[in-house]
Amino acid sequence: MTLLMIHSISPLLIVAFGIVLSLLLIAWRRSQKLILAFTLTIFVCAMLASISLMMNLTDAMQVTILMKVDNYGNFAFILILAASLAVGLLSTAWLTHSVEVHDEFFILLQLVVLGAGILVMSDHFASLFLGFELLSIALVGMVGYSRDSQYSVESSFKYLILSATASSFMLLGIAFIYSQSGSLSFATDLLSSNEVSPVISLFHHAGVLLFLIGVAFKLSLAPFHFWTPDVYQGAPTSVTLLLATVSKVAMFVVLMKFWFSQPSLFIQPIVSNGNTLSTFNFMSIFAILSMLVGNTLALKQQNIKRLLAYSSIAHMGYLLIVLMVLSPQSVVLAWQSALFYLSAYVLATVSLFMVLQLTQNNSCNTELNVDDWQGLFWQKRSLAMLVIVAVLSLAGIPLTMGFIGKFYLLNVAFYAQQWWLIAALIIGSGIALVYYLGIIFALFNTSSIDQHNGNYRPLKLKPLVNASVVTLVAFGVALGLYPELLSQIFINF
Amino acid sequence: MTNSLPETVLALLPFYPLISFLLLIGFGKRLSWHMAAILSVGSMALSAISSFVVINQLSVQSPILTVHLWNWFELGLEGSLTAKINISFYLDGLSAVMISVVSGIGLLIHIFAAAYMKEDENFTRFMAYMNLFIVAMLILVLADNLVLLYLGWEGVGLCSFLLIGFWYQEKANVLAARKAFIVTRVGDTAMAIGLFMLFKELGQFNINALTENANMLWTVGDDAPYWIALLLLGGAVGKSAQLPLQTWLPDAMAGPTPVSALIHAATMVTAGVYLIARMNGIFLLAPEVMNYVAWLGATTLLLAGIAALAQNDIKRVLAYSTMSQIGYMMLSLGAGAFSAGVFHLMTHAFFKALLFLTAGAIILALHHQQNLFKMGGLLKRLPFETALFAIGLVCLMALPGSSGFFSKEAIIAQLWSSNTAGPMLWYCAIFGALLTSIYSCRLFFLAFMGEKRFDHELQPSSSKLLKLSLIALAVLSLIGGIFANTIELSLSAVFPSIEPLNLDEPHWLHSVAIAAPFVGILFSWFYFSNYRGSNKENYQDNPSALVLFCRLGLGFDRLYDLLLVKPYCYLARLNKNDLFDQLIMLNAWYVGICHDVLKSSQTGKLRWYAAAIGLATLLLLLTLNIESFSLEAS
Amino acid sequence: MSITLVMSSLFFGGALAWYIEGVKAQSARWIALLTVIIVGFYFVISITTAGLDFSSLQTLVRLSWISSFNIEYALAVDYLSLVLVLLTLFLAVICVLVSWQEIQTKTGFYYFNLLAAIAGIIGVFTAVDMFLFFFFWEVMLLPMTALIAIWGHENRHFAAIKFFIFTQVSSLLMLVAIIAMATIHFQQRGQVSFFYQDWLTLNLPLSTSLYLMLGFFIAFAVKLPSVPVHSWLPDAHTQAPTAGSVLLAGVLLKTGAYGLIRFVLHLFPQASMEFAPIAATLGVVSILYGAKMAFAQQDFKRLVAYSSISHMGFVMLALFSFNAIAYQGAVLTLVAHGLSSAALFALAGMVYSRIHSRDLGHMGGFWQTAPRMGGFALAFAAAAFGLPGLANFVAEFFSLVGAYQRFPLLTILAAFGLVGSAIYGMVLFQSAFQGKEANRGESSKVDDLSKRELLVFSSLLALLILIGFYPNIVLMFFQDTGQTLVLTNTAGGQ
Amino acid sequence: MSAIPLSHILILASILFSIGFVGVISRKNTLFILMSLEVMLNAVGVAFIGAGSAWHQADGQVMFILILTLAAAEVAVGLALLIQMQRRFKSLDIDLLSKLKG
Repeated sequence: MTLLMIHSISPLLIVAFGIVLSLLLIAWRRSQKLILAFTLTIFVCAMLASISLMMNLTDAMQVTILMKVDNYGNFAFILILAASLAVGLLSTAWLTHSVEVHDEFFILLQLVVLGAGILVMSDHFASLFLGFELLSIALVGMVGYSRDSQYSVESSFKYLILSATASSFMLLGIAFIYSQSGSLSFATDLLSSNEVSPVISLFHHAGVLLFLIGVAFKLSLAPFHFWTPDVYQGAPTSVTLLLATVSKVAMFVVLMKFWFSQPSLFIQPIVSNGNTLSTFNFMSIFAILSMLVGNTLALKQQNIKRLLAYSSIAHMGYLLIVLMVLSPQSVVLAWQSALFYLSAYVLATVSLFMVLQLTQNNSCNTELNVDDWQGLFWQKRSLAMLVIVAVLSLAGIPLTMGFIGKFYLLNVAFYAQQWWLIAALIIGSGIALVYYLGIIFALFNTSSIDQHNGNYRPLKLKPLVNASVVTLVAFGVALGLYPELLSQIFINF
Repeated sequence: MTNSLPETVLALLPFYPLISFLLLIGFGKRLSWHMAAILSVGSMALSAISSFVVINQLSVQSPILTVHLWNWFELGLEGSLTAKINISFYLDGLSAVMISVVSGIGLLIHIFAAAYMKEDENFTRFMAYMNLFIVAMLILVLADNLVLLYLGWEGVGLCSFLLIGFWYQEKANVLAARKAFIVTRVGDTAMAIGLFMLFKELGQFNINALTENANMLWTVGDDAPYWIALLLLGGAVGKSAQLPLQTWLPDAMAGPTPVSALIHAATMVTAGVYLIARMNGIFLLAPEVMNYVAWLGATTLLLAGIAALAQNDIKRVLAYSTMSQIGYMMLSLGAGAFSAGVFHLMTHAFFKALLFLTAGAIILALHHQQNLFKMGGLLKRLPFETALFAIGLVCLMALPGSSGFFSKEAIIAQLWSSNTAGPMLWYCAIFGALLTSIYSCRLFFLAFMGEKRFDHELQPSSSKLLKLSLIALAVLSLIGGIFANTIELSLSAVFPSIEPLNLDEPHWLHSVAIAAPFVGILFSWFYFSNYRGSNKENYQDNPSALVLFCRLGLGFDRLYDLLLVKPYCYLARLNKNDLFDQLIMLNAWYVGICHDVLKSSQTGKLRWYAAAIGLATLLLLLTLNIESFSLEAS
Repeated sequence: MSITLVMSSLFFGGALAWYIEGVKAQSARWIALLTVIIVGFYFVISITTAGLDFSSLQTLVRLSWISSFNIEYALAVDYLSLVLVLLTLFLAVICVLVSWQEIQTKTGFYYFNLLAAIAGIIGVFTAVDMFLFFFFWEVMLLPMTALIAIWGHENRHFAAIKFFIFTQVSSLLMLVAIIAMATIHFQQRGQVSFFYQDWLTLNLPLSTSLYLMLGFFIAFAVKLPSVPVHSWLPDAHTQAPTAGSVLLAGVLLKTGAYGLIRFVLHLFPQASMEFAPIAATLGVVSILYGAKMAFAQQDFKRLVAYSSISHMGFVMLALFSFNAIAYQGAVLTLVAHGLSSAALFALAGMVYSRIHSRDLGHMGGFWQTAPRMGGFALAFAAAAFGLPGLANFVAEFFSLVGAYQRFPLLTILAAFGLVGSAIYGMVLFQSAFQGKEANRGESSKVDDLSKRELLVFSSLLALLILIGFYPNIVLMFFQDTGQTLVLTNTAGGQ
Repeated sequence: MSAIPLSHILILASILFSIGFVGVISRKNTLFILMSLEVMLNAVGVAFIGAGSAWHQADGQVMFILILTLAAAEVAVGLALLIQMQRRFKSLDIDLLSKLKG
């Protein structure tokens, strides 16, 4: 363990120490403001550390066999931290509603971030497992955090049991892989020189498959998506945001790391090699199913959280396209695409949940439907603009980041000649427009403003909130118009 | 531009009515009757005077006068010269005849119309349309290329549409106007296709150049001229209300009577005749088509004559008679007797305009009663009109001495030994003449003889203008024959002379031809004797099925309705919601169904979710097995 | 000259209108009108003084935009784009004028959307970087959709979504084709490029180029629109506010034709040659089917919408006939149809503002009280069915004469569209303006045109007649382009 | 002592795992579901230890210890939720938790 290594995992260490310090802080003084400020400080510090690391790091850095720090992971961690900052900020608004002091919430938040951080840095099944479980179990706590809510038990139970099932699938897969390869590192493969019996190689394949199923569950890829809407809906809004962003980003990045470190990926072209062929095929199936099923399910959905849950299924399906690379040269493009798309996705999701949280506070209604946003454009323009930019970004319409993200994805798909995926992407986008435009049209709908006026308190935003809304809009549009701001960063990785 | 005086006159000739049209439309009802009448009639008079001036400039030495106004557009294909389509006027013997008819008769009818329509609240609009019609018609006959001709062609169609539907509040008029426009449009489309074909073959639209090129490139009986001539014939048939596109003309009588006189008797309907005469160079290269023209003309003249026998509306009798007379012209063209056809066109314009206008005067006096069975006894009550109408009918029947006699005899005389006609058609023509005199007599007896059968008091118009124009037309109809030589002379430069076949013409040909109308008169004198009597019982209009069939245009309307209109409407109604749209929306529906199905899979039951995960895993493992084992096997 | 300035001033003019409305009500429309007029004048003056030869593409600006993909901000114009931009700006004025009284709610935001859509359309006509082109292609949709969805009629959301999905799905295909082209450029030249003129020099194998051409073709065919992907148009037109319909019919459809000319024909000459019979058949089917469907409609705007489909069929047929005459005909059709359909939709809007119905069954006998309107309606209906003397005739004539050189049989079929157009033109005109005055209850009297409406109509009609009798004012720009197009194609075909 | 073939251990683990999984989807009582989860996790443990011993590595056992920790943590959270559930629904029937759907 050299100093350099310690430097390179400093962001993780900062968060980890932050957790310990927070515990001490709680022991010292229970104050929500304090713990919030502390948590945010930790995140900002970790972020700064990551940024400085990103600027100094020129090449991937192996930290023990467990972790491999590279700039892709770093960037993903920055994304995670940014999303977590948003979660922290949003949750205060919600937590202040109750009398209790909710220090634990922030500890759990930090734990989630730590788990996510370990995931994005991991290069080994053990670290993956650790990060995964840290993330999951902390999240279970957060999903069920608001005990008074009618759905808390249900959604957290669903999340707990299904997630545990999925992780045992994954673990079994890891065990199978390990049994055949003798190593828990991502980069090891079946010893291709040895003669392998069919049964043995079958275990290896099954292992990979089971592992992928575990990941697919977390990414809520179809057909493992069932939990998503229920948990999204039942969880507190800020936790849903966490589920939608942090856990997705972390899992996806680790999936990419695993995927691209598979030596067999490029050894032989996709023809004839059983392993590559089938995993490729499985991933394509997951991707196509997710795009179609996610978008179809979202079609007539009225509950905004459920709608976003379904749409996130589709988005993860789109993202899977980046895994379909045929040559090592395209891996760079794949990483860039994935990170750009994830950034766009995180930005849009954060924006939407922010508006969701703000309007929720306003209408004292935790079950927001699309209709509840009717006429928002004429009431609170900045919020509505934020929704519009975010939704357009999700829909992949130019002027927004989402379009550039989709452009990246199509590029990758074209290089990989994945026509079926392209077709599914186009069809999925077409279906998605129905509900995305439905949201936007609702914002402009004037017909029911008068009826709703009774329920709505006039929206008054604090200047700070207003400023952040405007900043988010500006970010979304600026990065959509001039993606170089972001993509230039990737170039140097 | 350094145009000589006649050229300038020619260039301006069609535009006086245009100016009048613009002023009338622009000021609308703010113009008094006097102003409007002076404007429209005055502009017509200017055109008419200009026509006579320029026609007088034509001589044997310079039989052609052209004036180039501006370049309309150019059609350029690579590898060949660009064809310039100009707005240019071309005056030769044929167009001279036509402009004199159009502007001369047009002037008289305008005068009549100014008096006739005086009481109408939309008088200015009416006169404006009439003026616009004259503009389009003059452009049609003066055009030096087929595209400009087509402009006039469509223009007159539009004006005809507007004027038929002038009293637009009546549903029937509106429908008649629509029918007229659409039916002629079918012909126009054929003509347009003919134009495309012409251009592809010859790269030209200029009429003279076309004729020249055609004679250079093709020989008689080639395919190209056959198709082109056939398609042009389609246009002519539509405009001139010949079979099979004749159905619109009787309905077009819904328009005010001056319109019927001007457009649907004297000028527009003869545009088809003009077109064929104008394109004689092409038609002569396609003798089969000439033959078709002749047969079409013959068939139309017979069928229209038969239909005319059964009508009860005075204007519809005249309409069918017009069809029949144009049939003669077509027959004549088809037989290669171009001059005779054009001459008949002119005389027909005189007497048919006279007939229509007189009928109009009568109808006005009878409070818009057009039913022949509700007339009768007008001989005593309206002697002036009766006399004029009789003059018109005499010409129509082609009794010796009248203008119709000269022109019709000229046609009939050339049929027997024509290349493209023959004795059969001669017999048709003779039988047609017989029919003509029979229905003319029937009309005359019903309207003018016998007892009065109308209720209202007569209200004969006392307008001097009205009478003036009628008398002028009557004089023209009577003495029209004297133009025969002039026209023959001026047209001889336009049409090639065709050597007739050396058939033995029986010596009785001419006498039979002259006798035919008299036979018809005799026959009707006895056959329709009850129409002359005073017994009102005889005038009951209870037609037999056969008569009714004839009255309704020999079933053509019914046939087209059944064959074309109904299926089109049915198809339209059937597919009102757009089949393609429904196919596409089917996808949307399908996605909706998928949504419902998938949504029902989100049961909320945790155990089902877990089972689903297991199920999916199992499936995937199974496929994996199959795949890896099959790989092993291979 | 600066197209960027034109676009940005339109955009900011719109934004100003939006802002101003909050300060002083009813002033937004004046701002919009002034903006459009000033921009129009600026554009005319700057092209006349530019001193460039626009018979070939003149690149006006070329800046690096997204360097990781070598994407540029590149604008270029030639006569084709110039004519279409001029048409757009002219119709922009018309649009503002027809919205004058119609739009009473949220006027500021309305004019913002209107001007933004126009700016986007101008971008489409001038972009030569394909990514930029696609960008504008999509961006113009957003304000257009907003116009339909916010100020449209009863079924506006459905129509707007349908409109958006059709275009979006088809344009994603185009995006794939664009990416493919850029990649091919990378394979052949070692560098990714989205620059149009770079692509012209690529050497594509026929099989590949057929697929790529289809990617572009479908997107443009949807926009044109051509049967069988036309069905967004009737809904969008019917539901859009008047200015929306005017803009849709007047220029938005032209972007499809523009794309066909600039990209499909020029980038894939050989593939287009191969594909020509199918495309021409689609064109003919559109002509006939559109005319037939127009006849079946009871809704004034729907009828006109289907007639647009029919007219755009002529464009398709003409473009894929590959000769100079047909090409000129196609361009002229774009202009002529832009004017005439805009006029008809404006008419529909005026009728709607008087009787609050678009149902032909509720109309009839307007001539009695509104003779001027009737006269103009007749003229525009006549333009729609191609009466000689109006611009559409020359356009159709050129198209058909040209098309006949290559597809005689198809052209003959297409010519029957003339009958079909006469039928629906008559139905449209007669059922609205002739016949008895329909019993419409409280407001049976239809007022004649106001001065503003008169201005709109007379300017449109004057242009139609001018082009009808002197089409050279448009055609003189396209004498050479037509030739070169044909030459490249024959060269490519050999 | 002849070593048990690795594949046998793996098959055993698979069977155990399947039994546990069937327990998860067939039991209505939430407590039993949690216990079935334990069975699944332990099946994985068996597989890891078997594999570790086959490779003569400690990795497998390390993983098993980690899994044990996970199981403990999971059960802790699970039981906490169980108490909540009992308090609110007076029942441990997992099928009661199906308010969120559609």
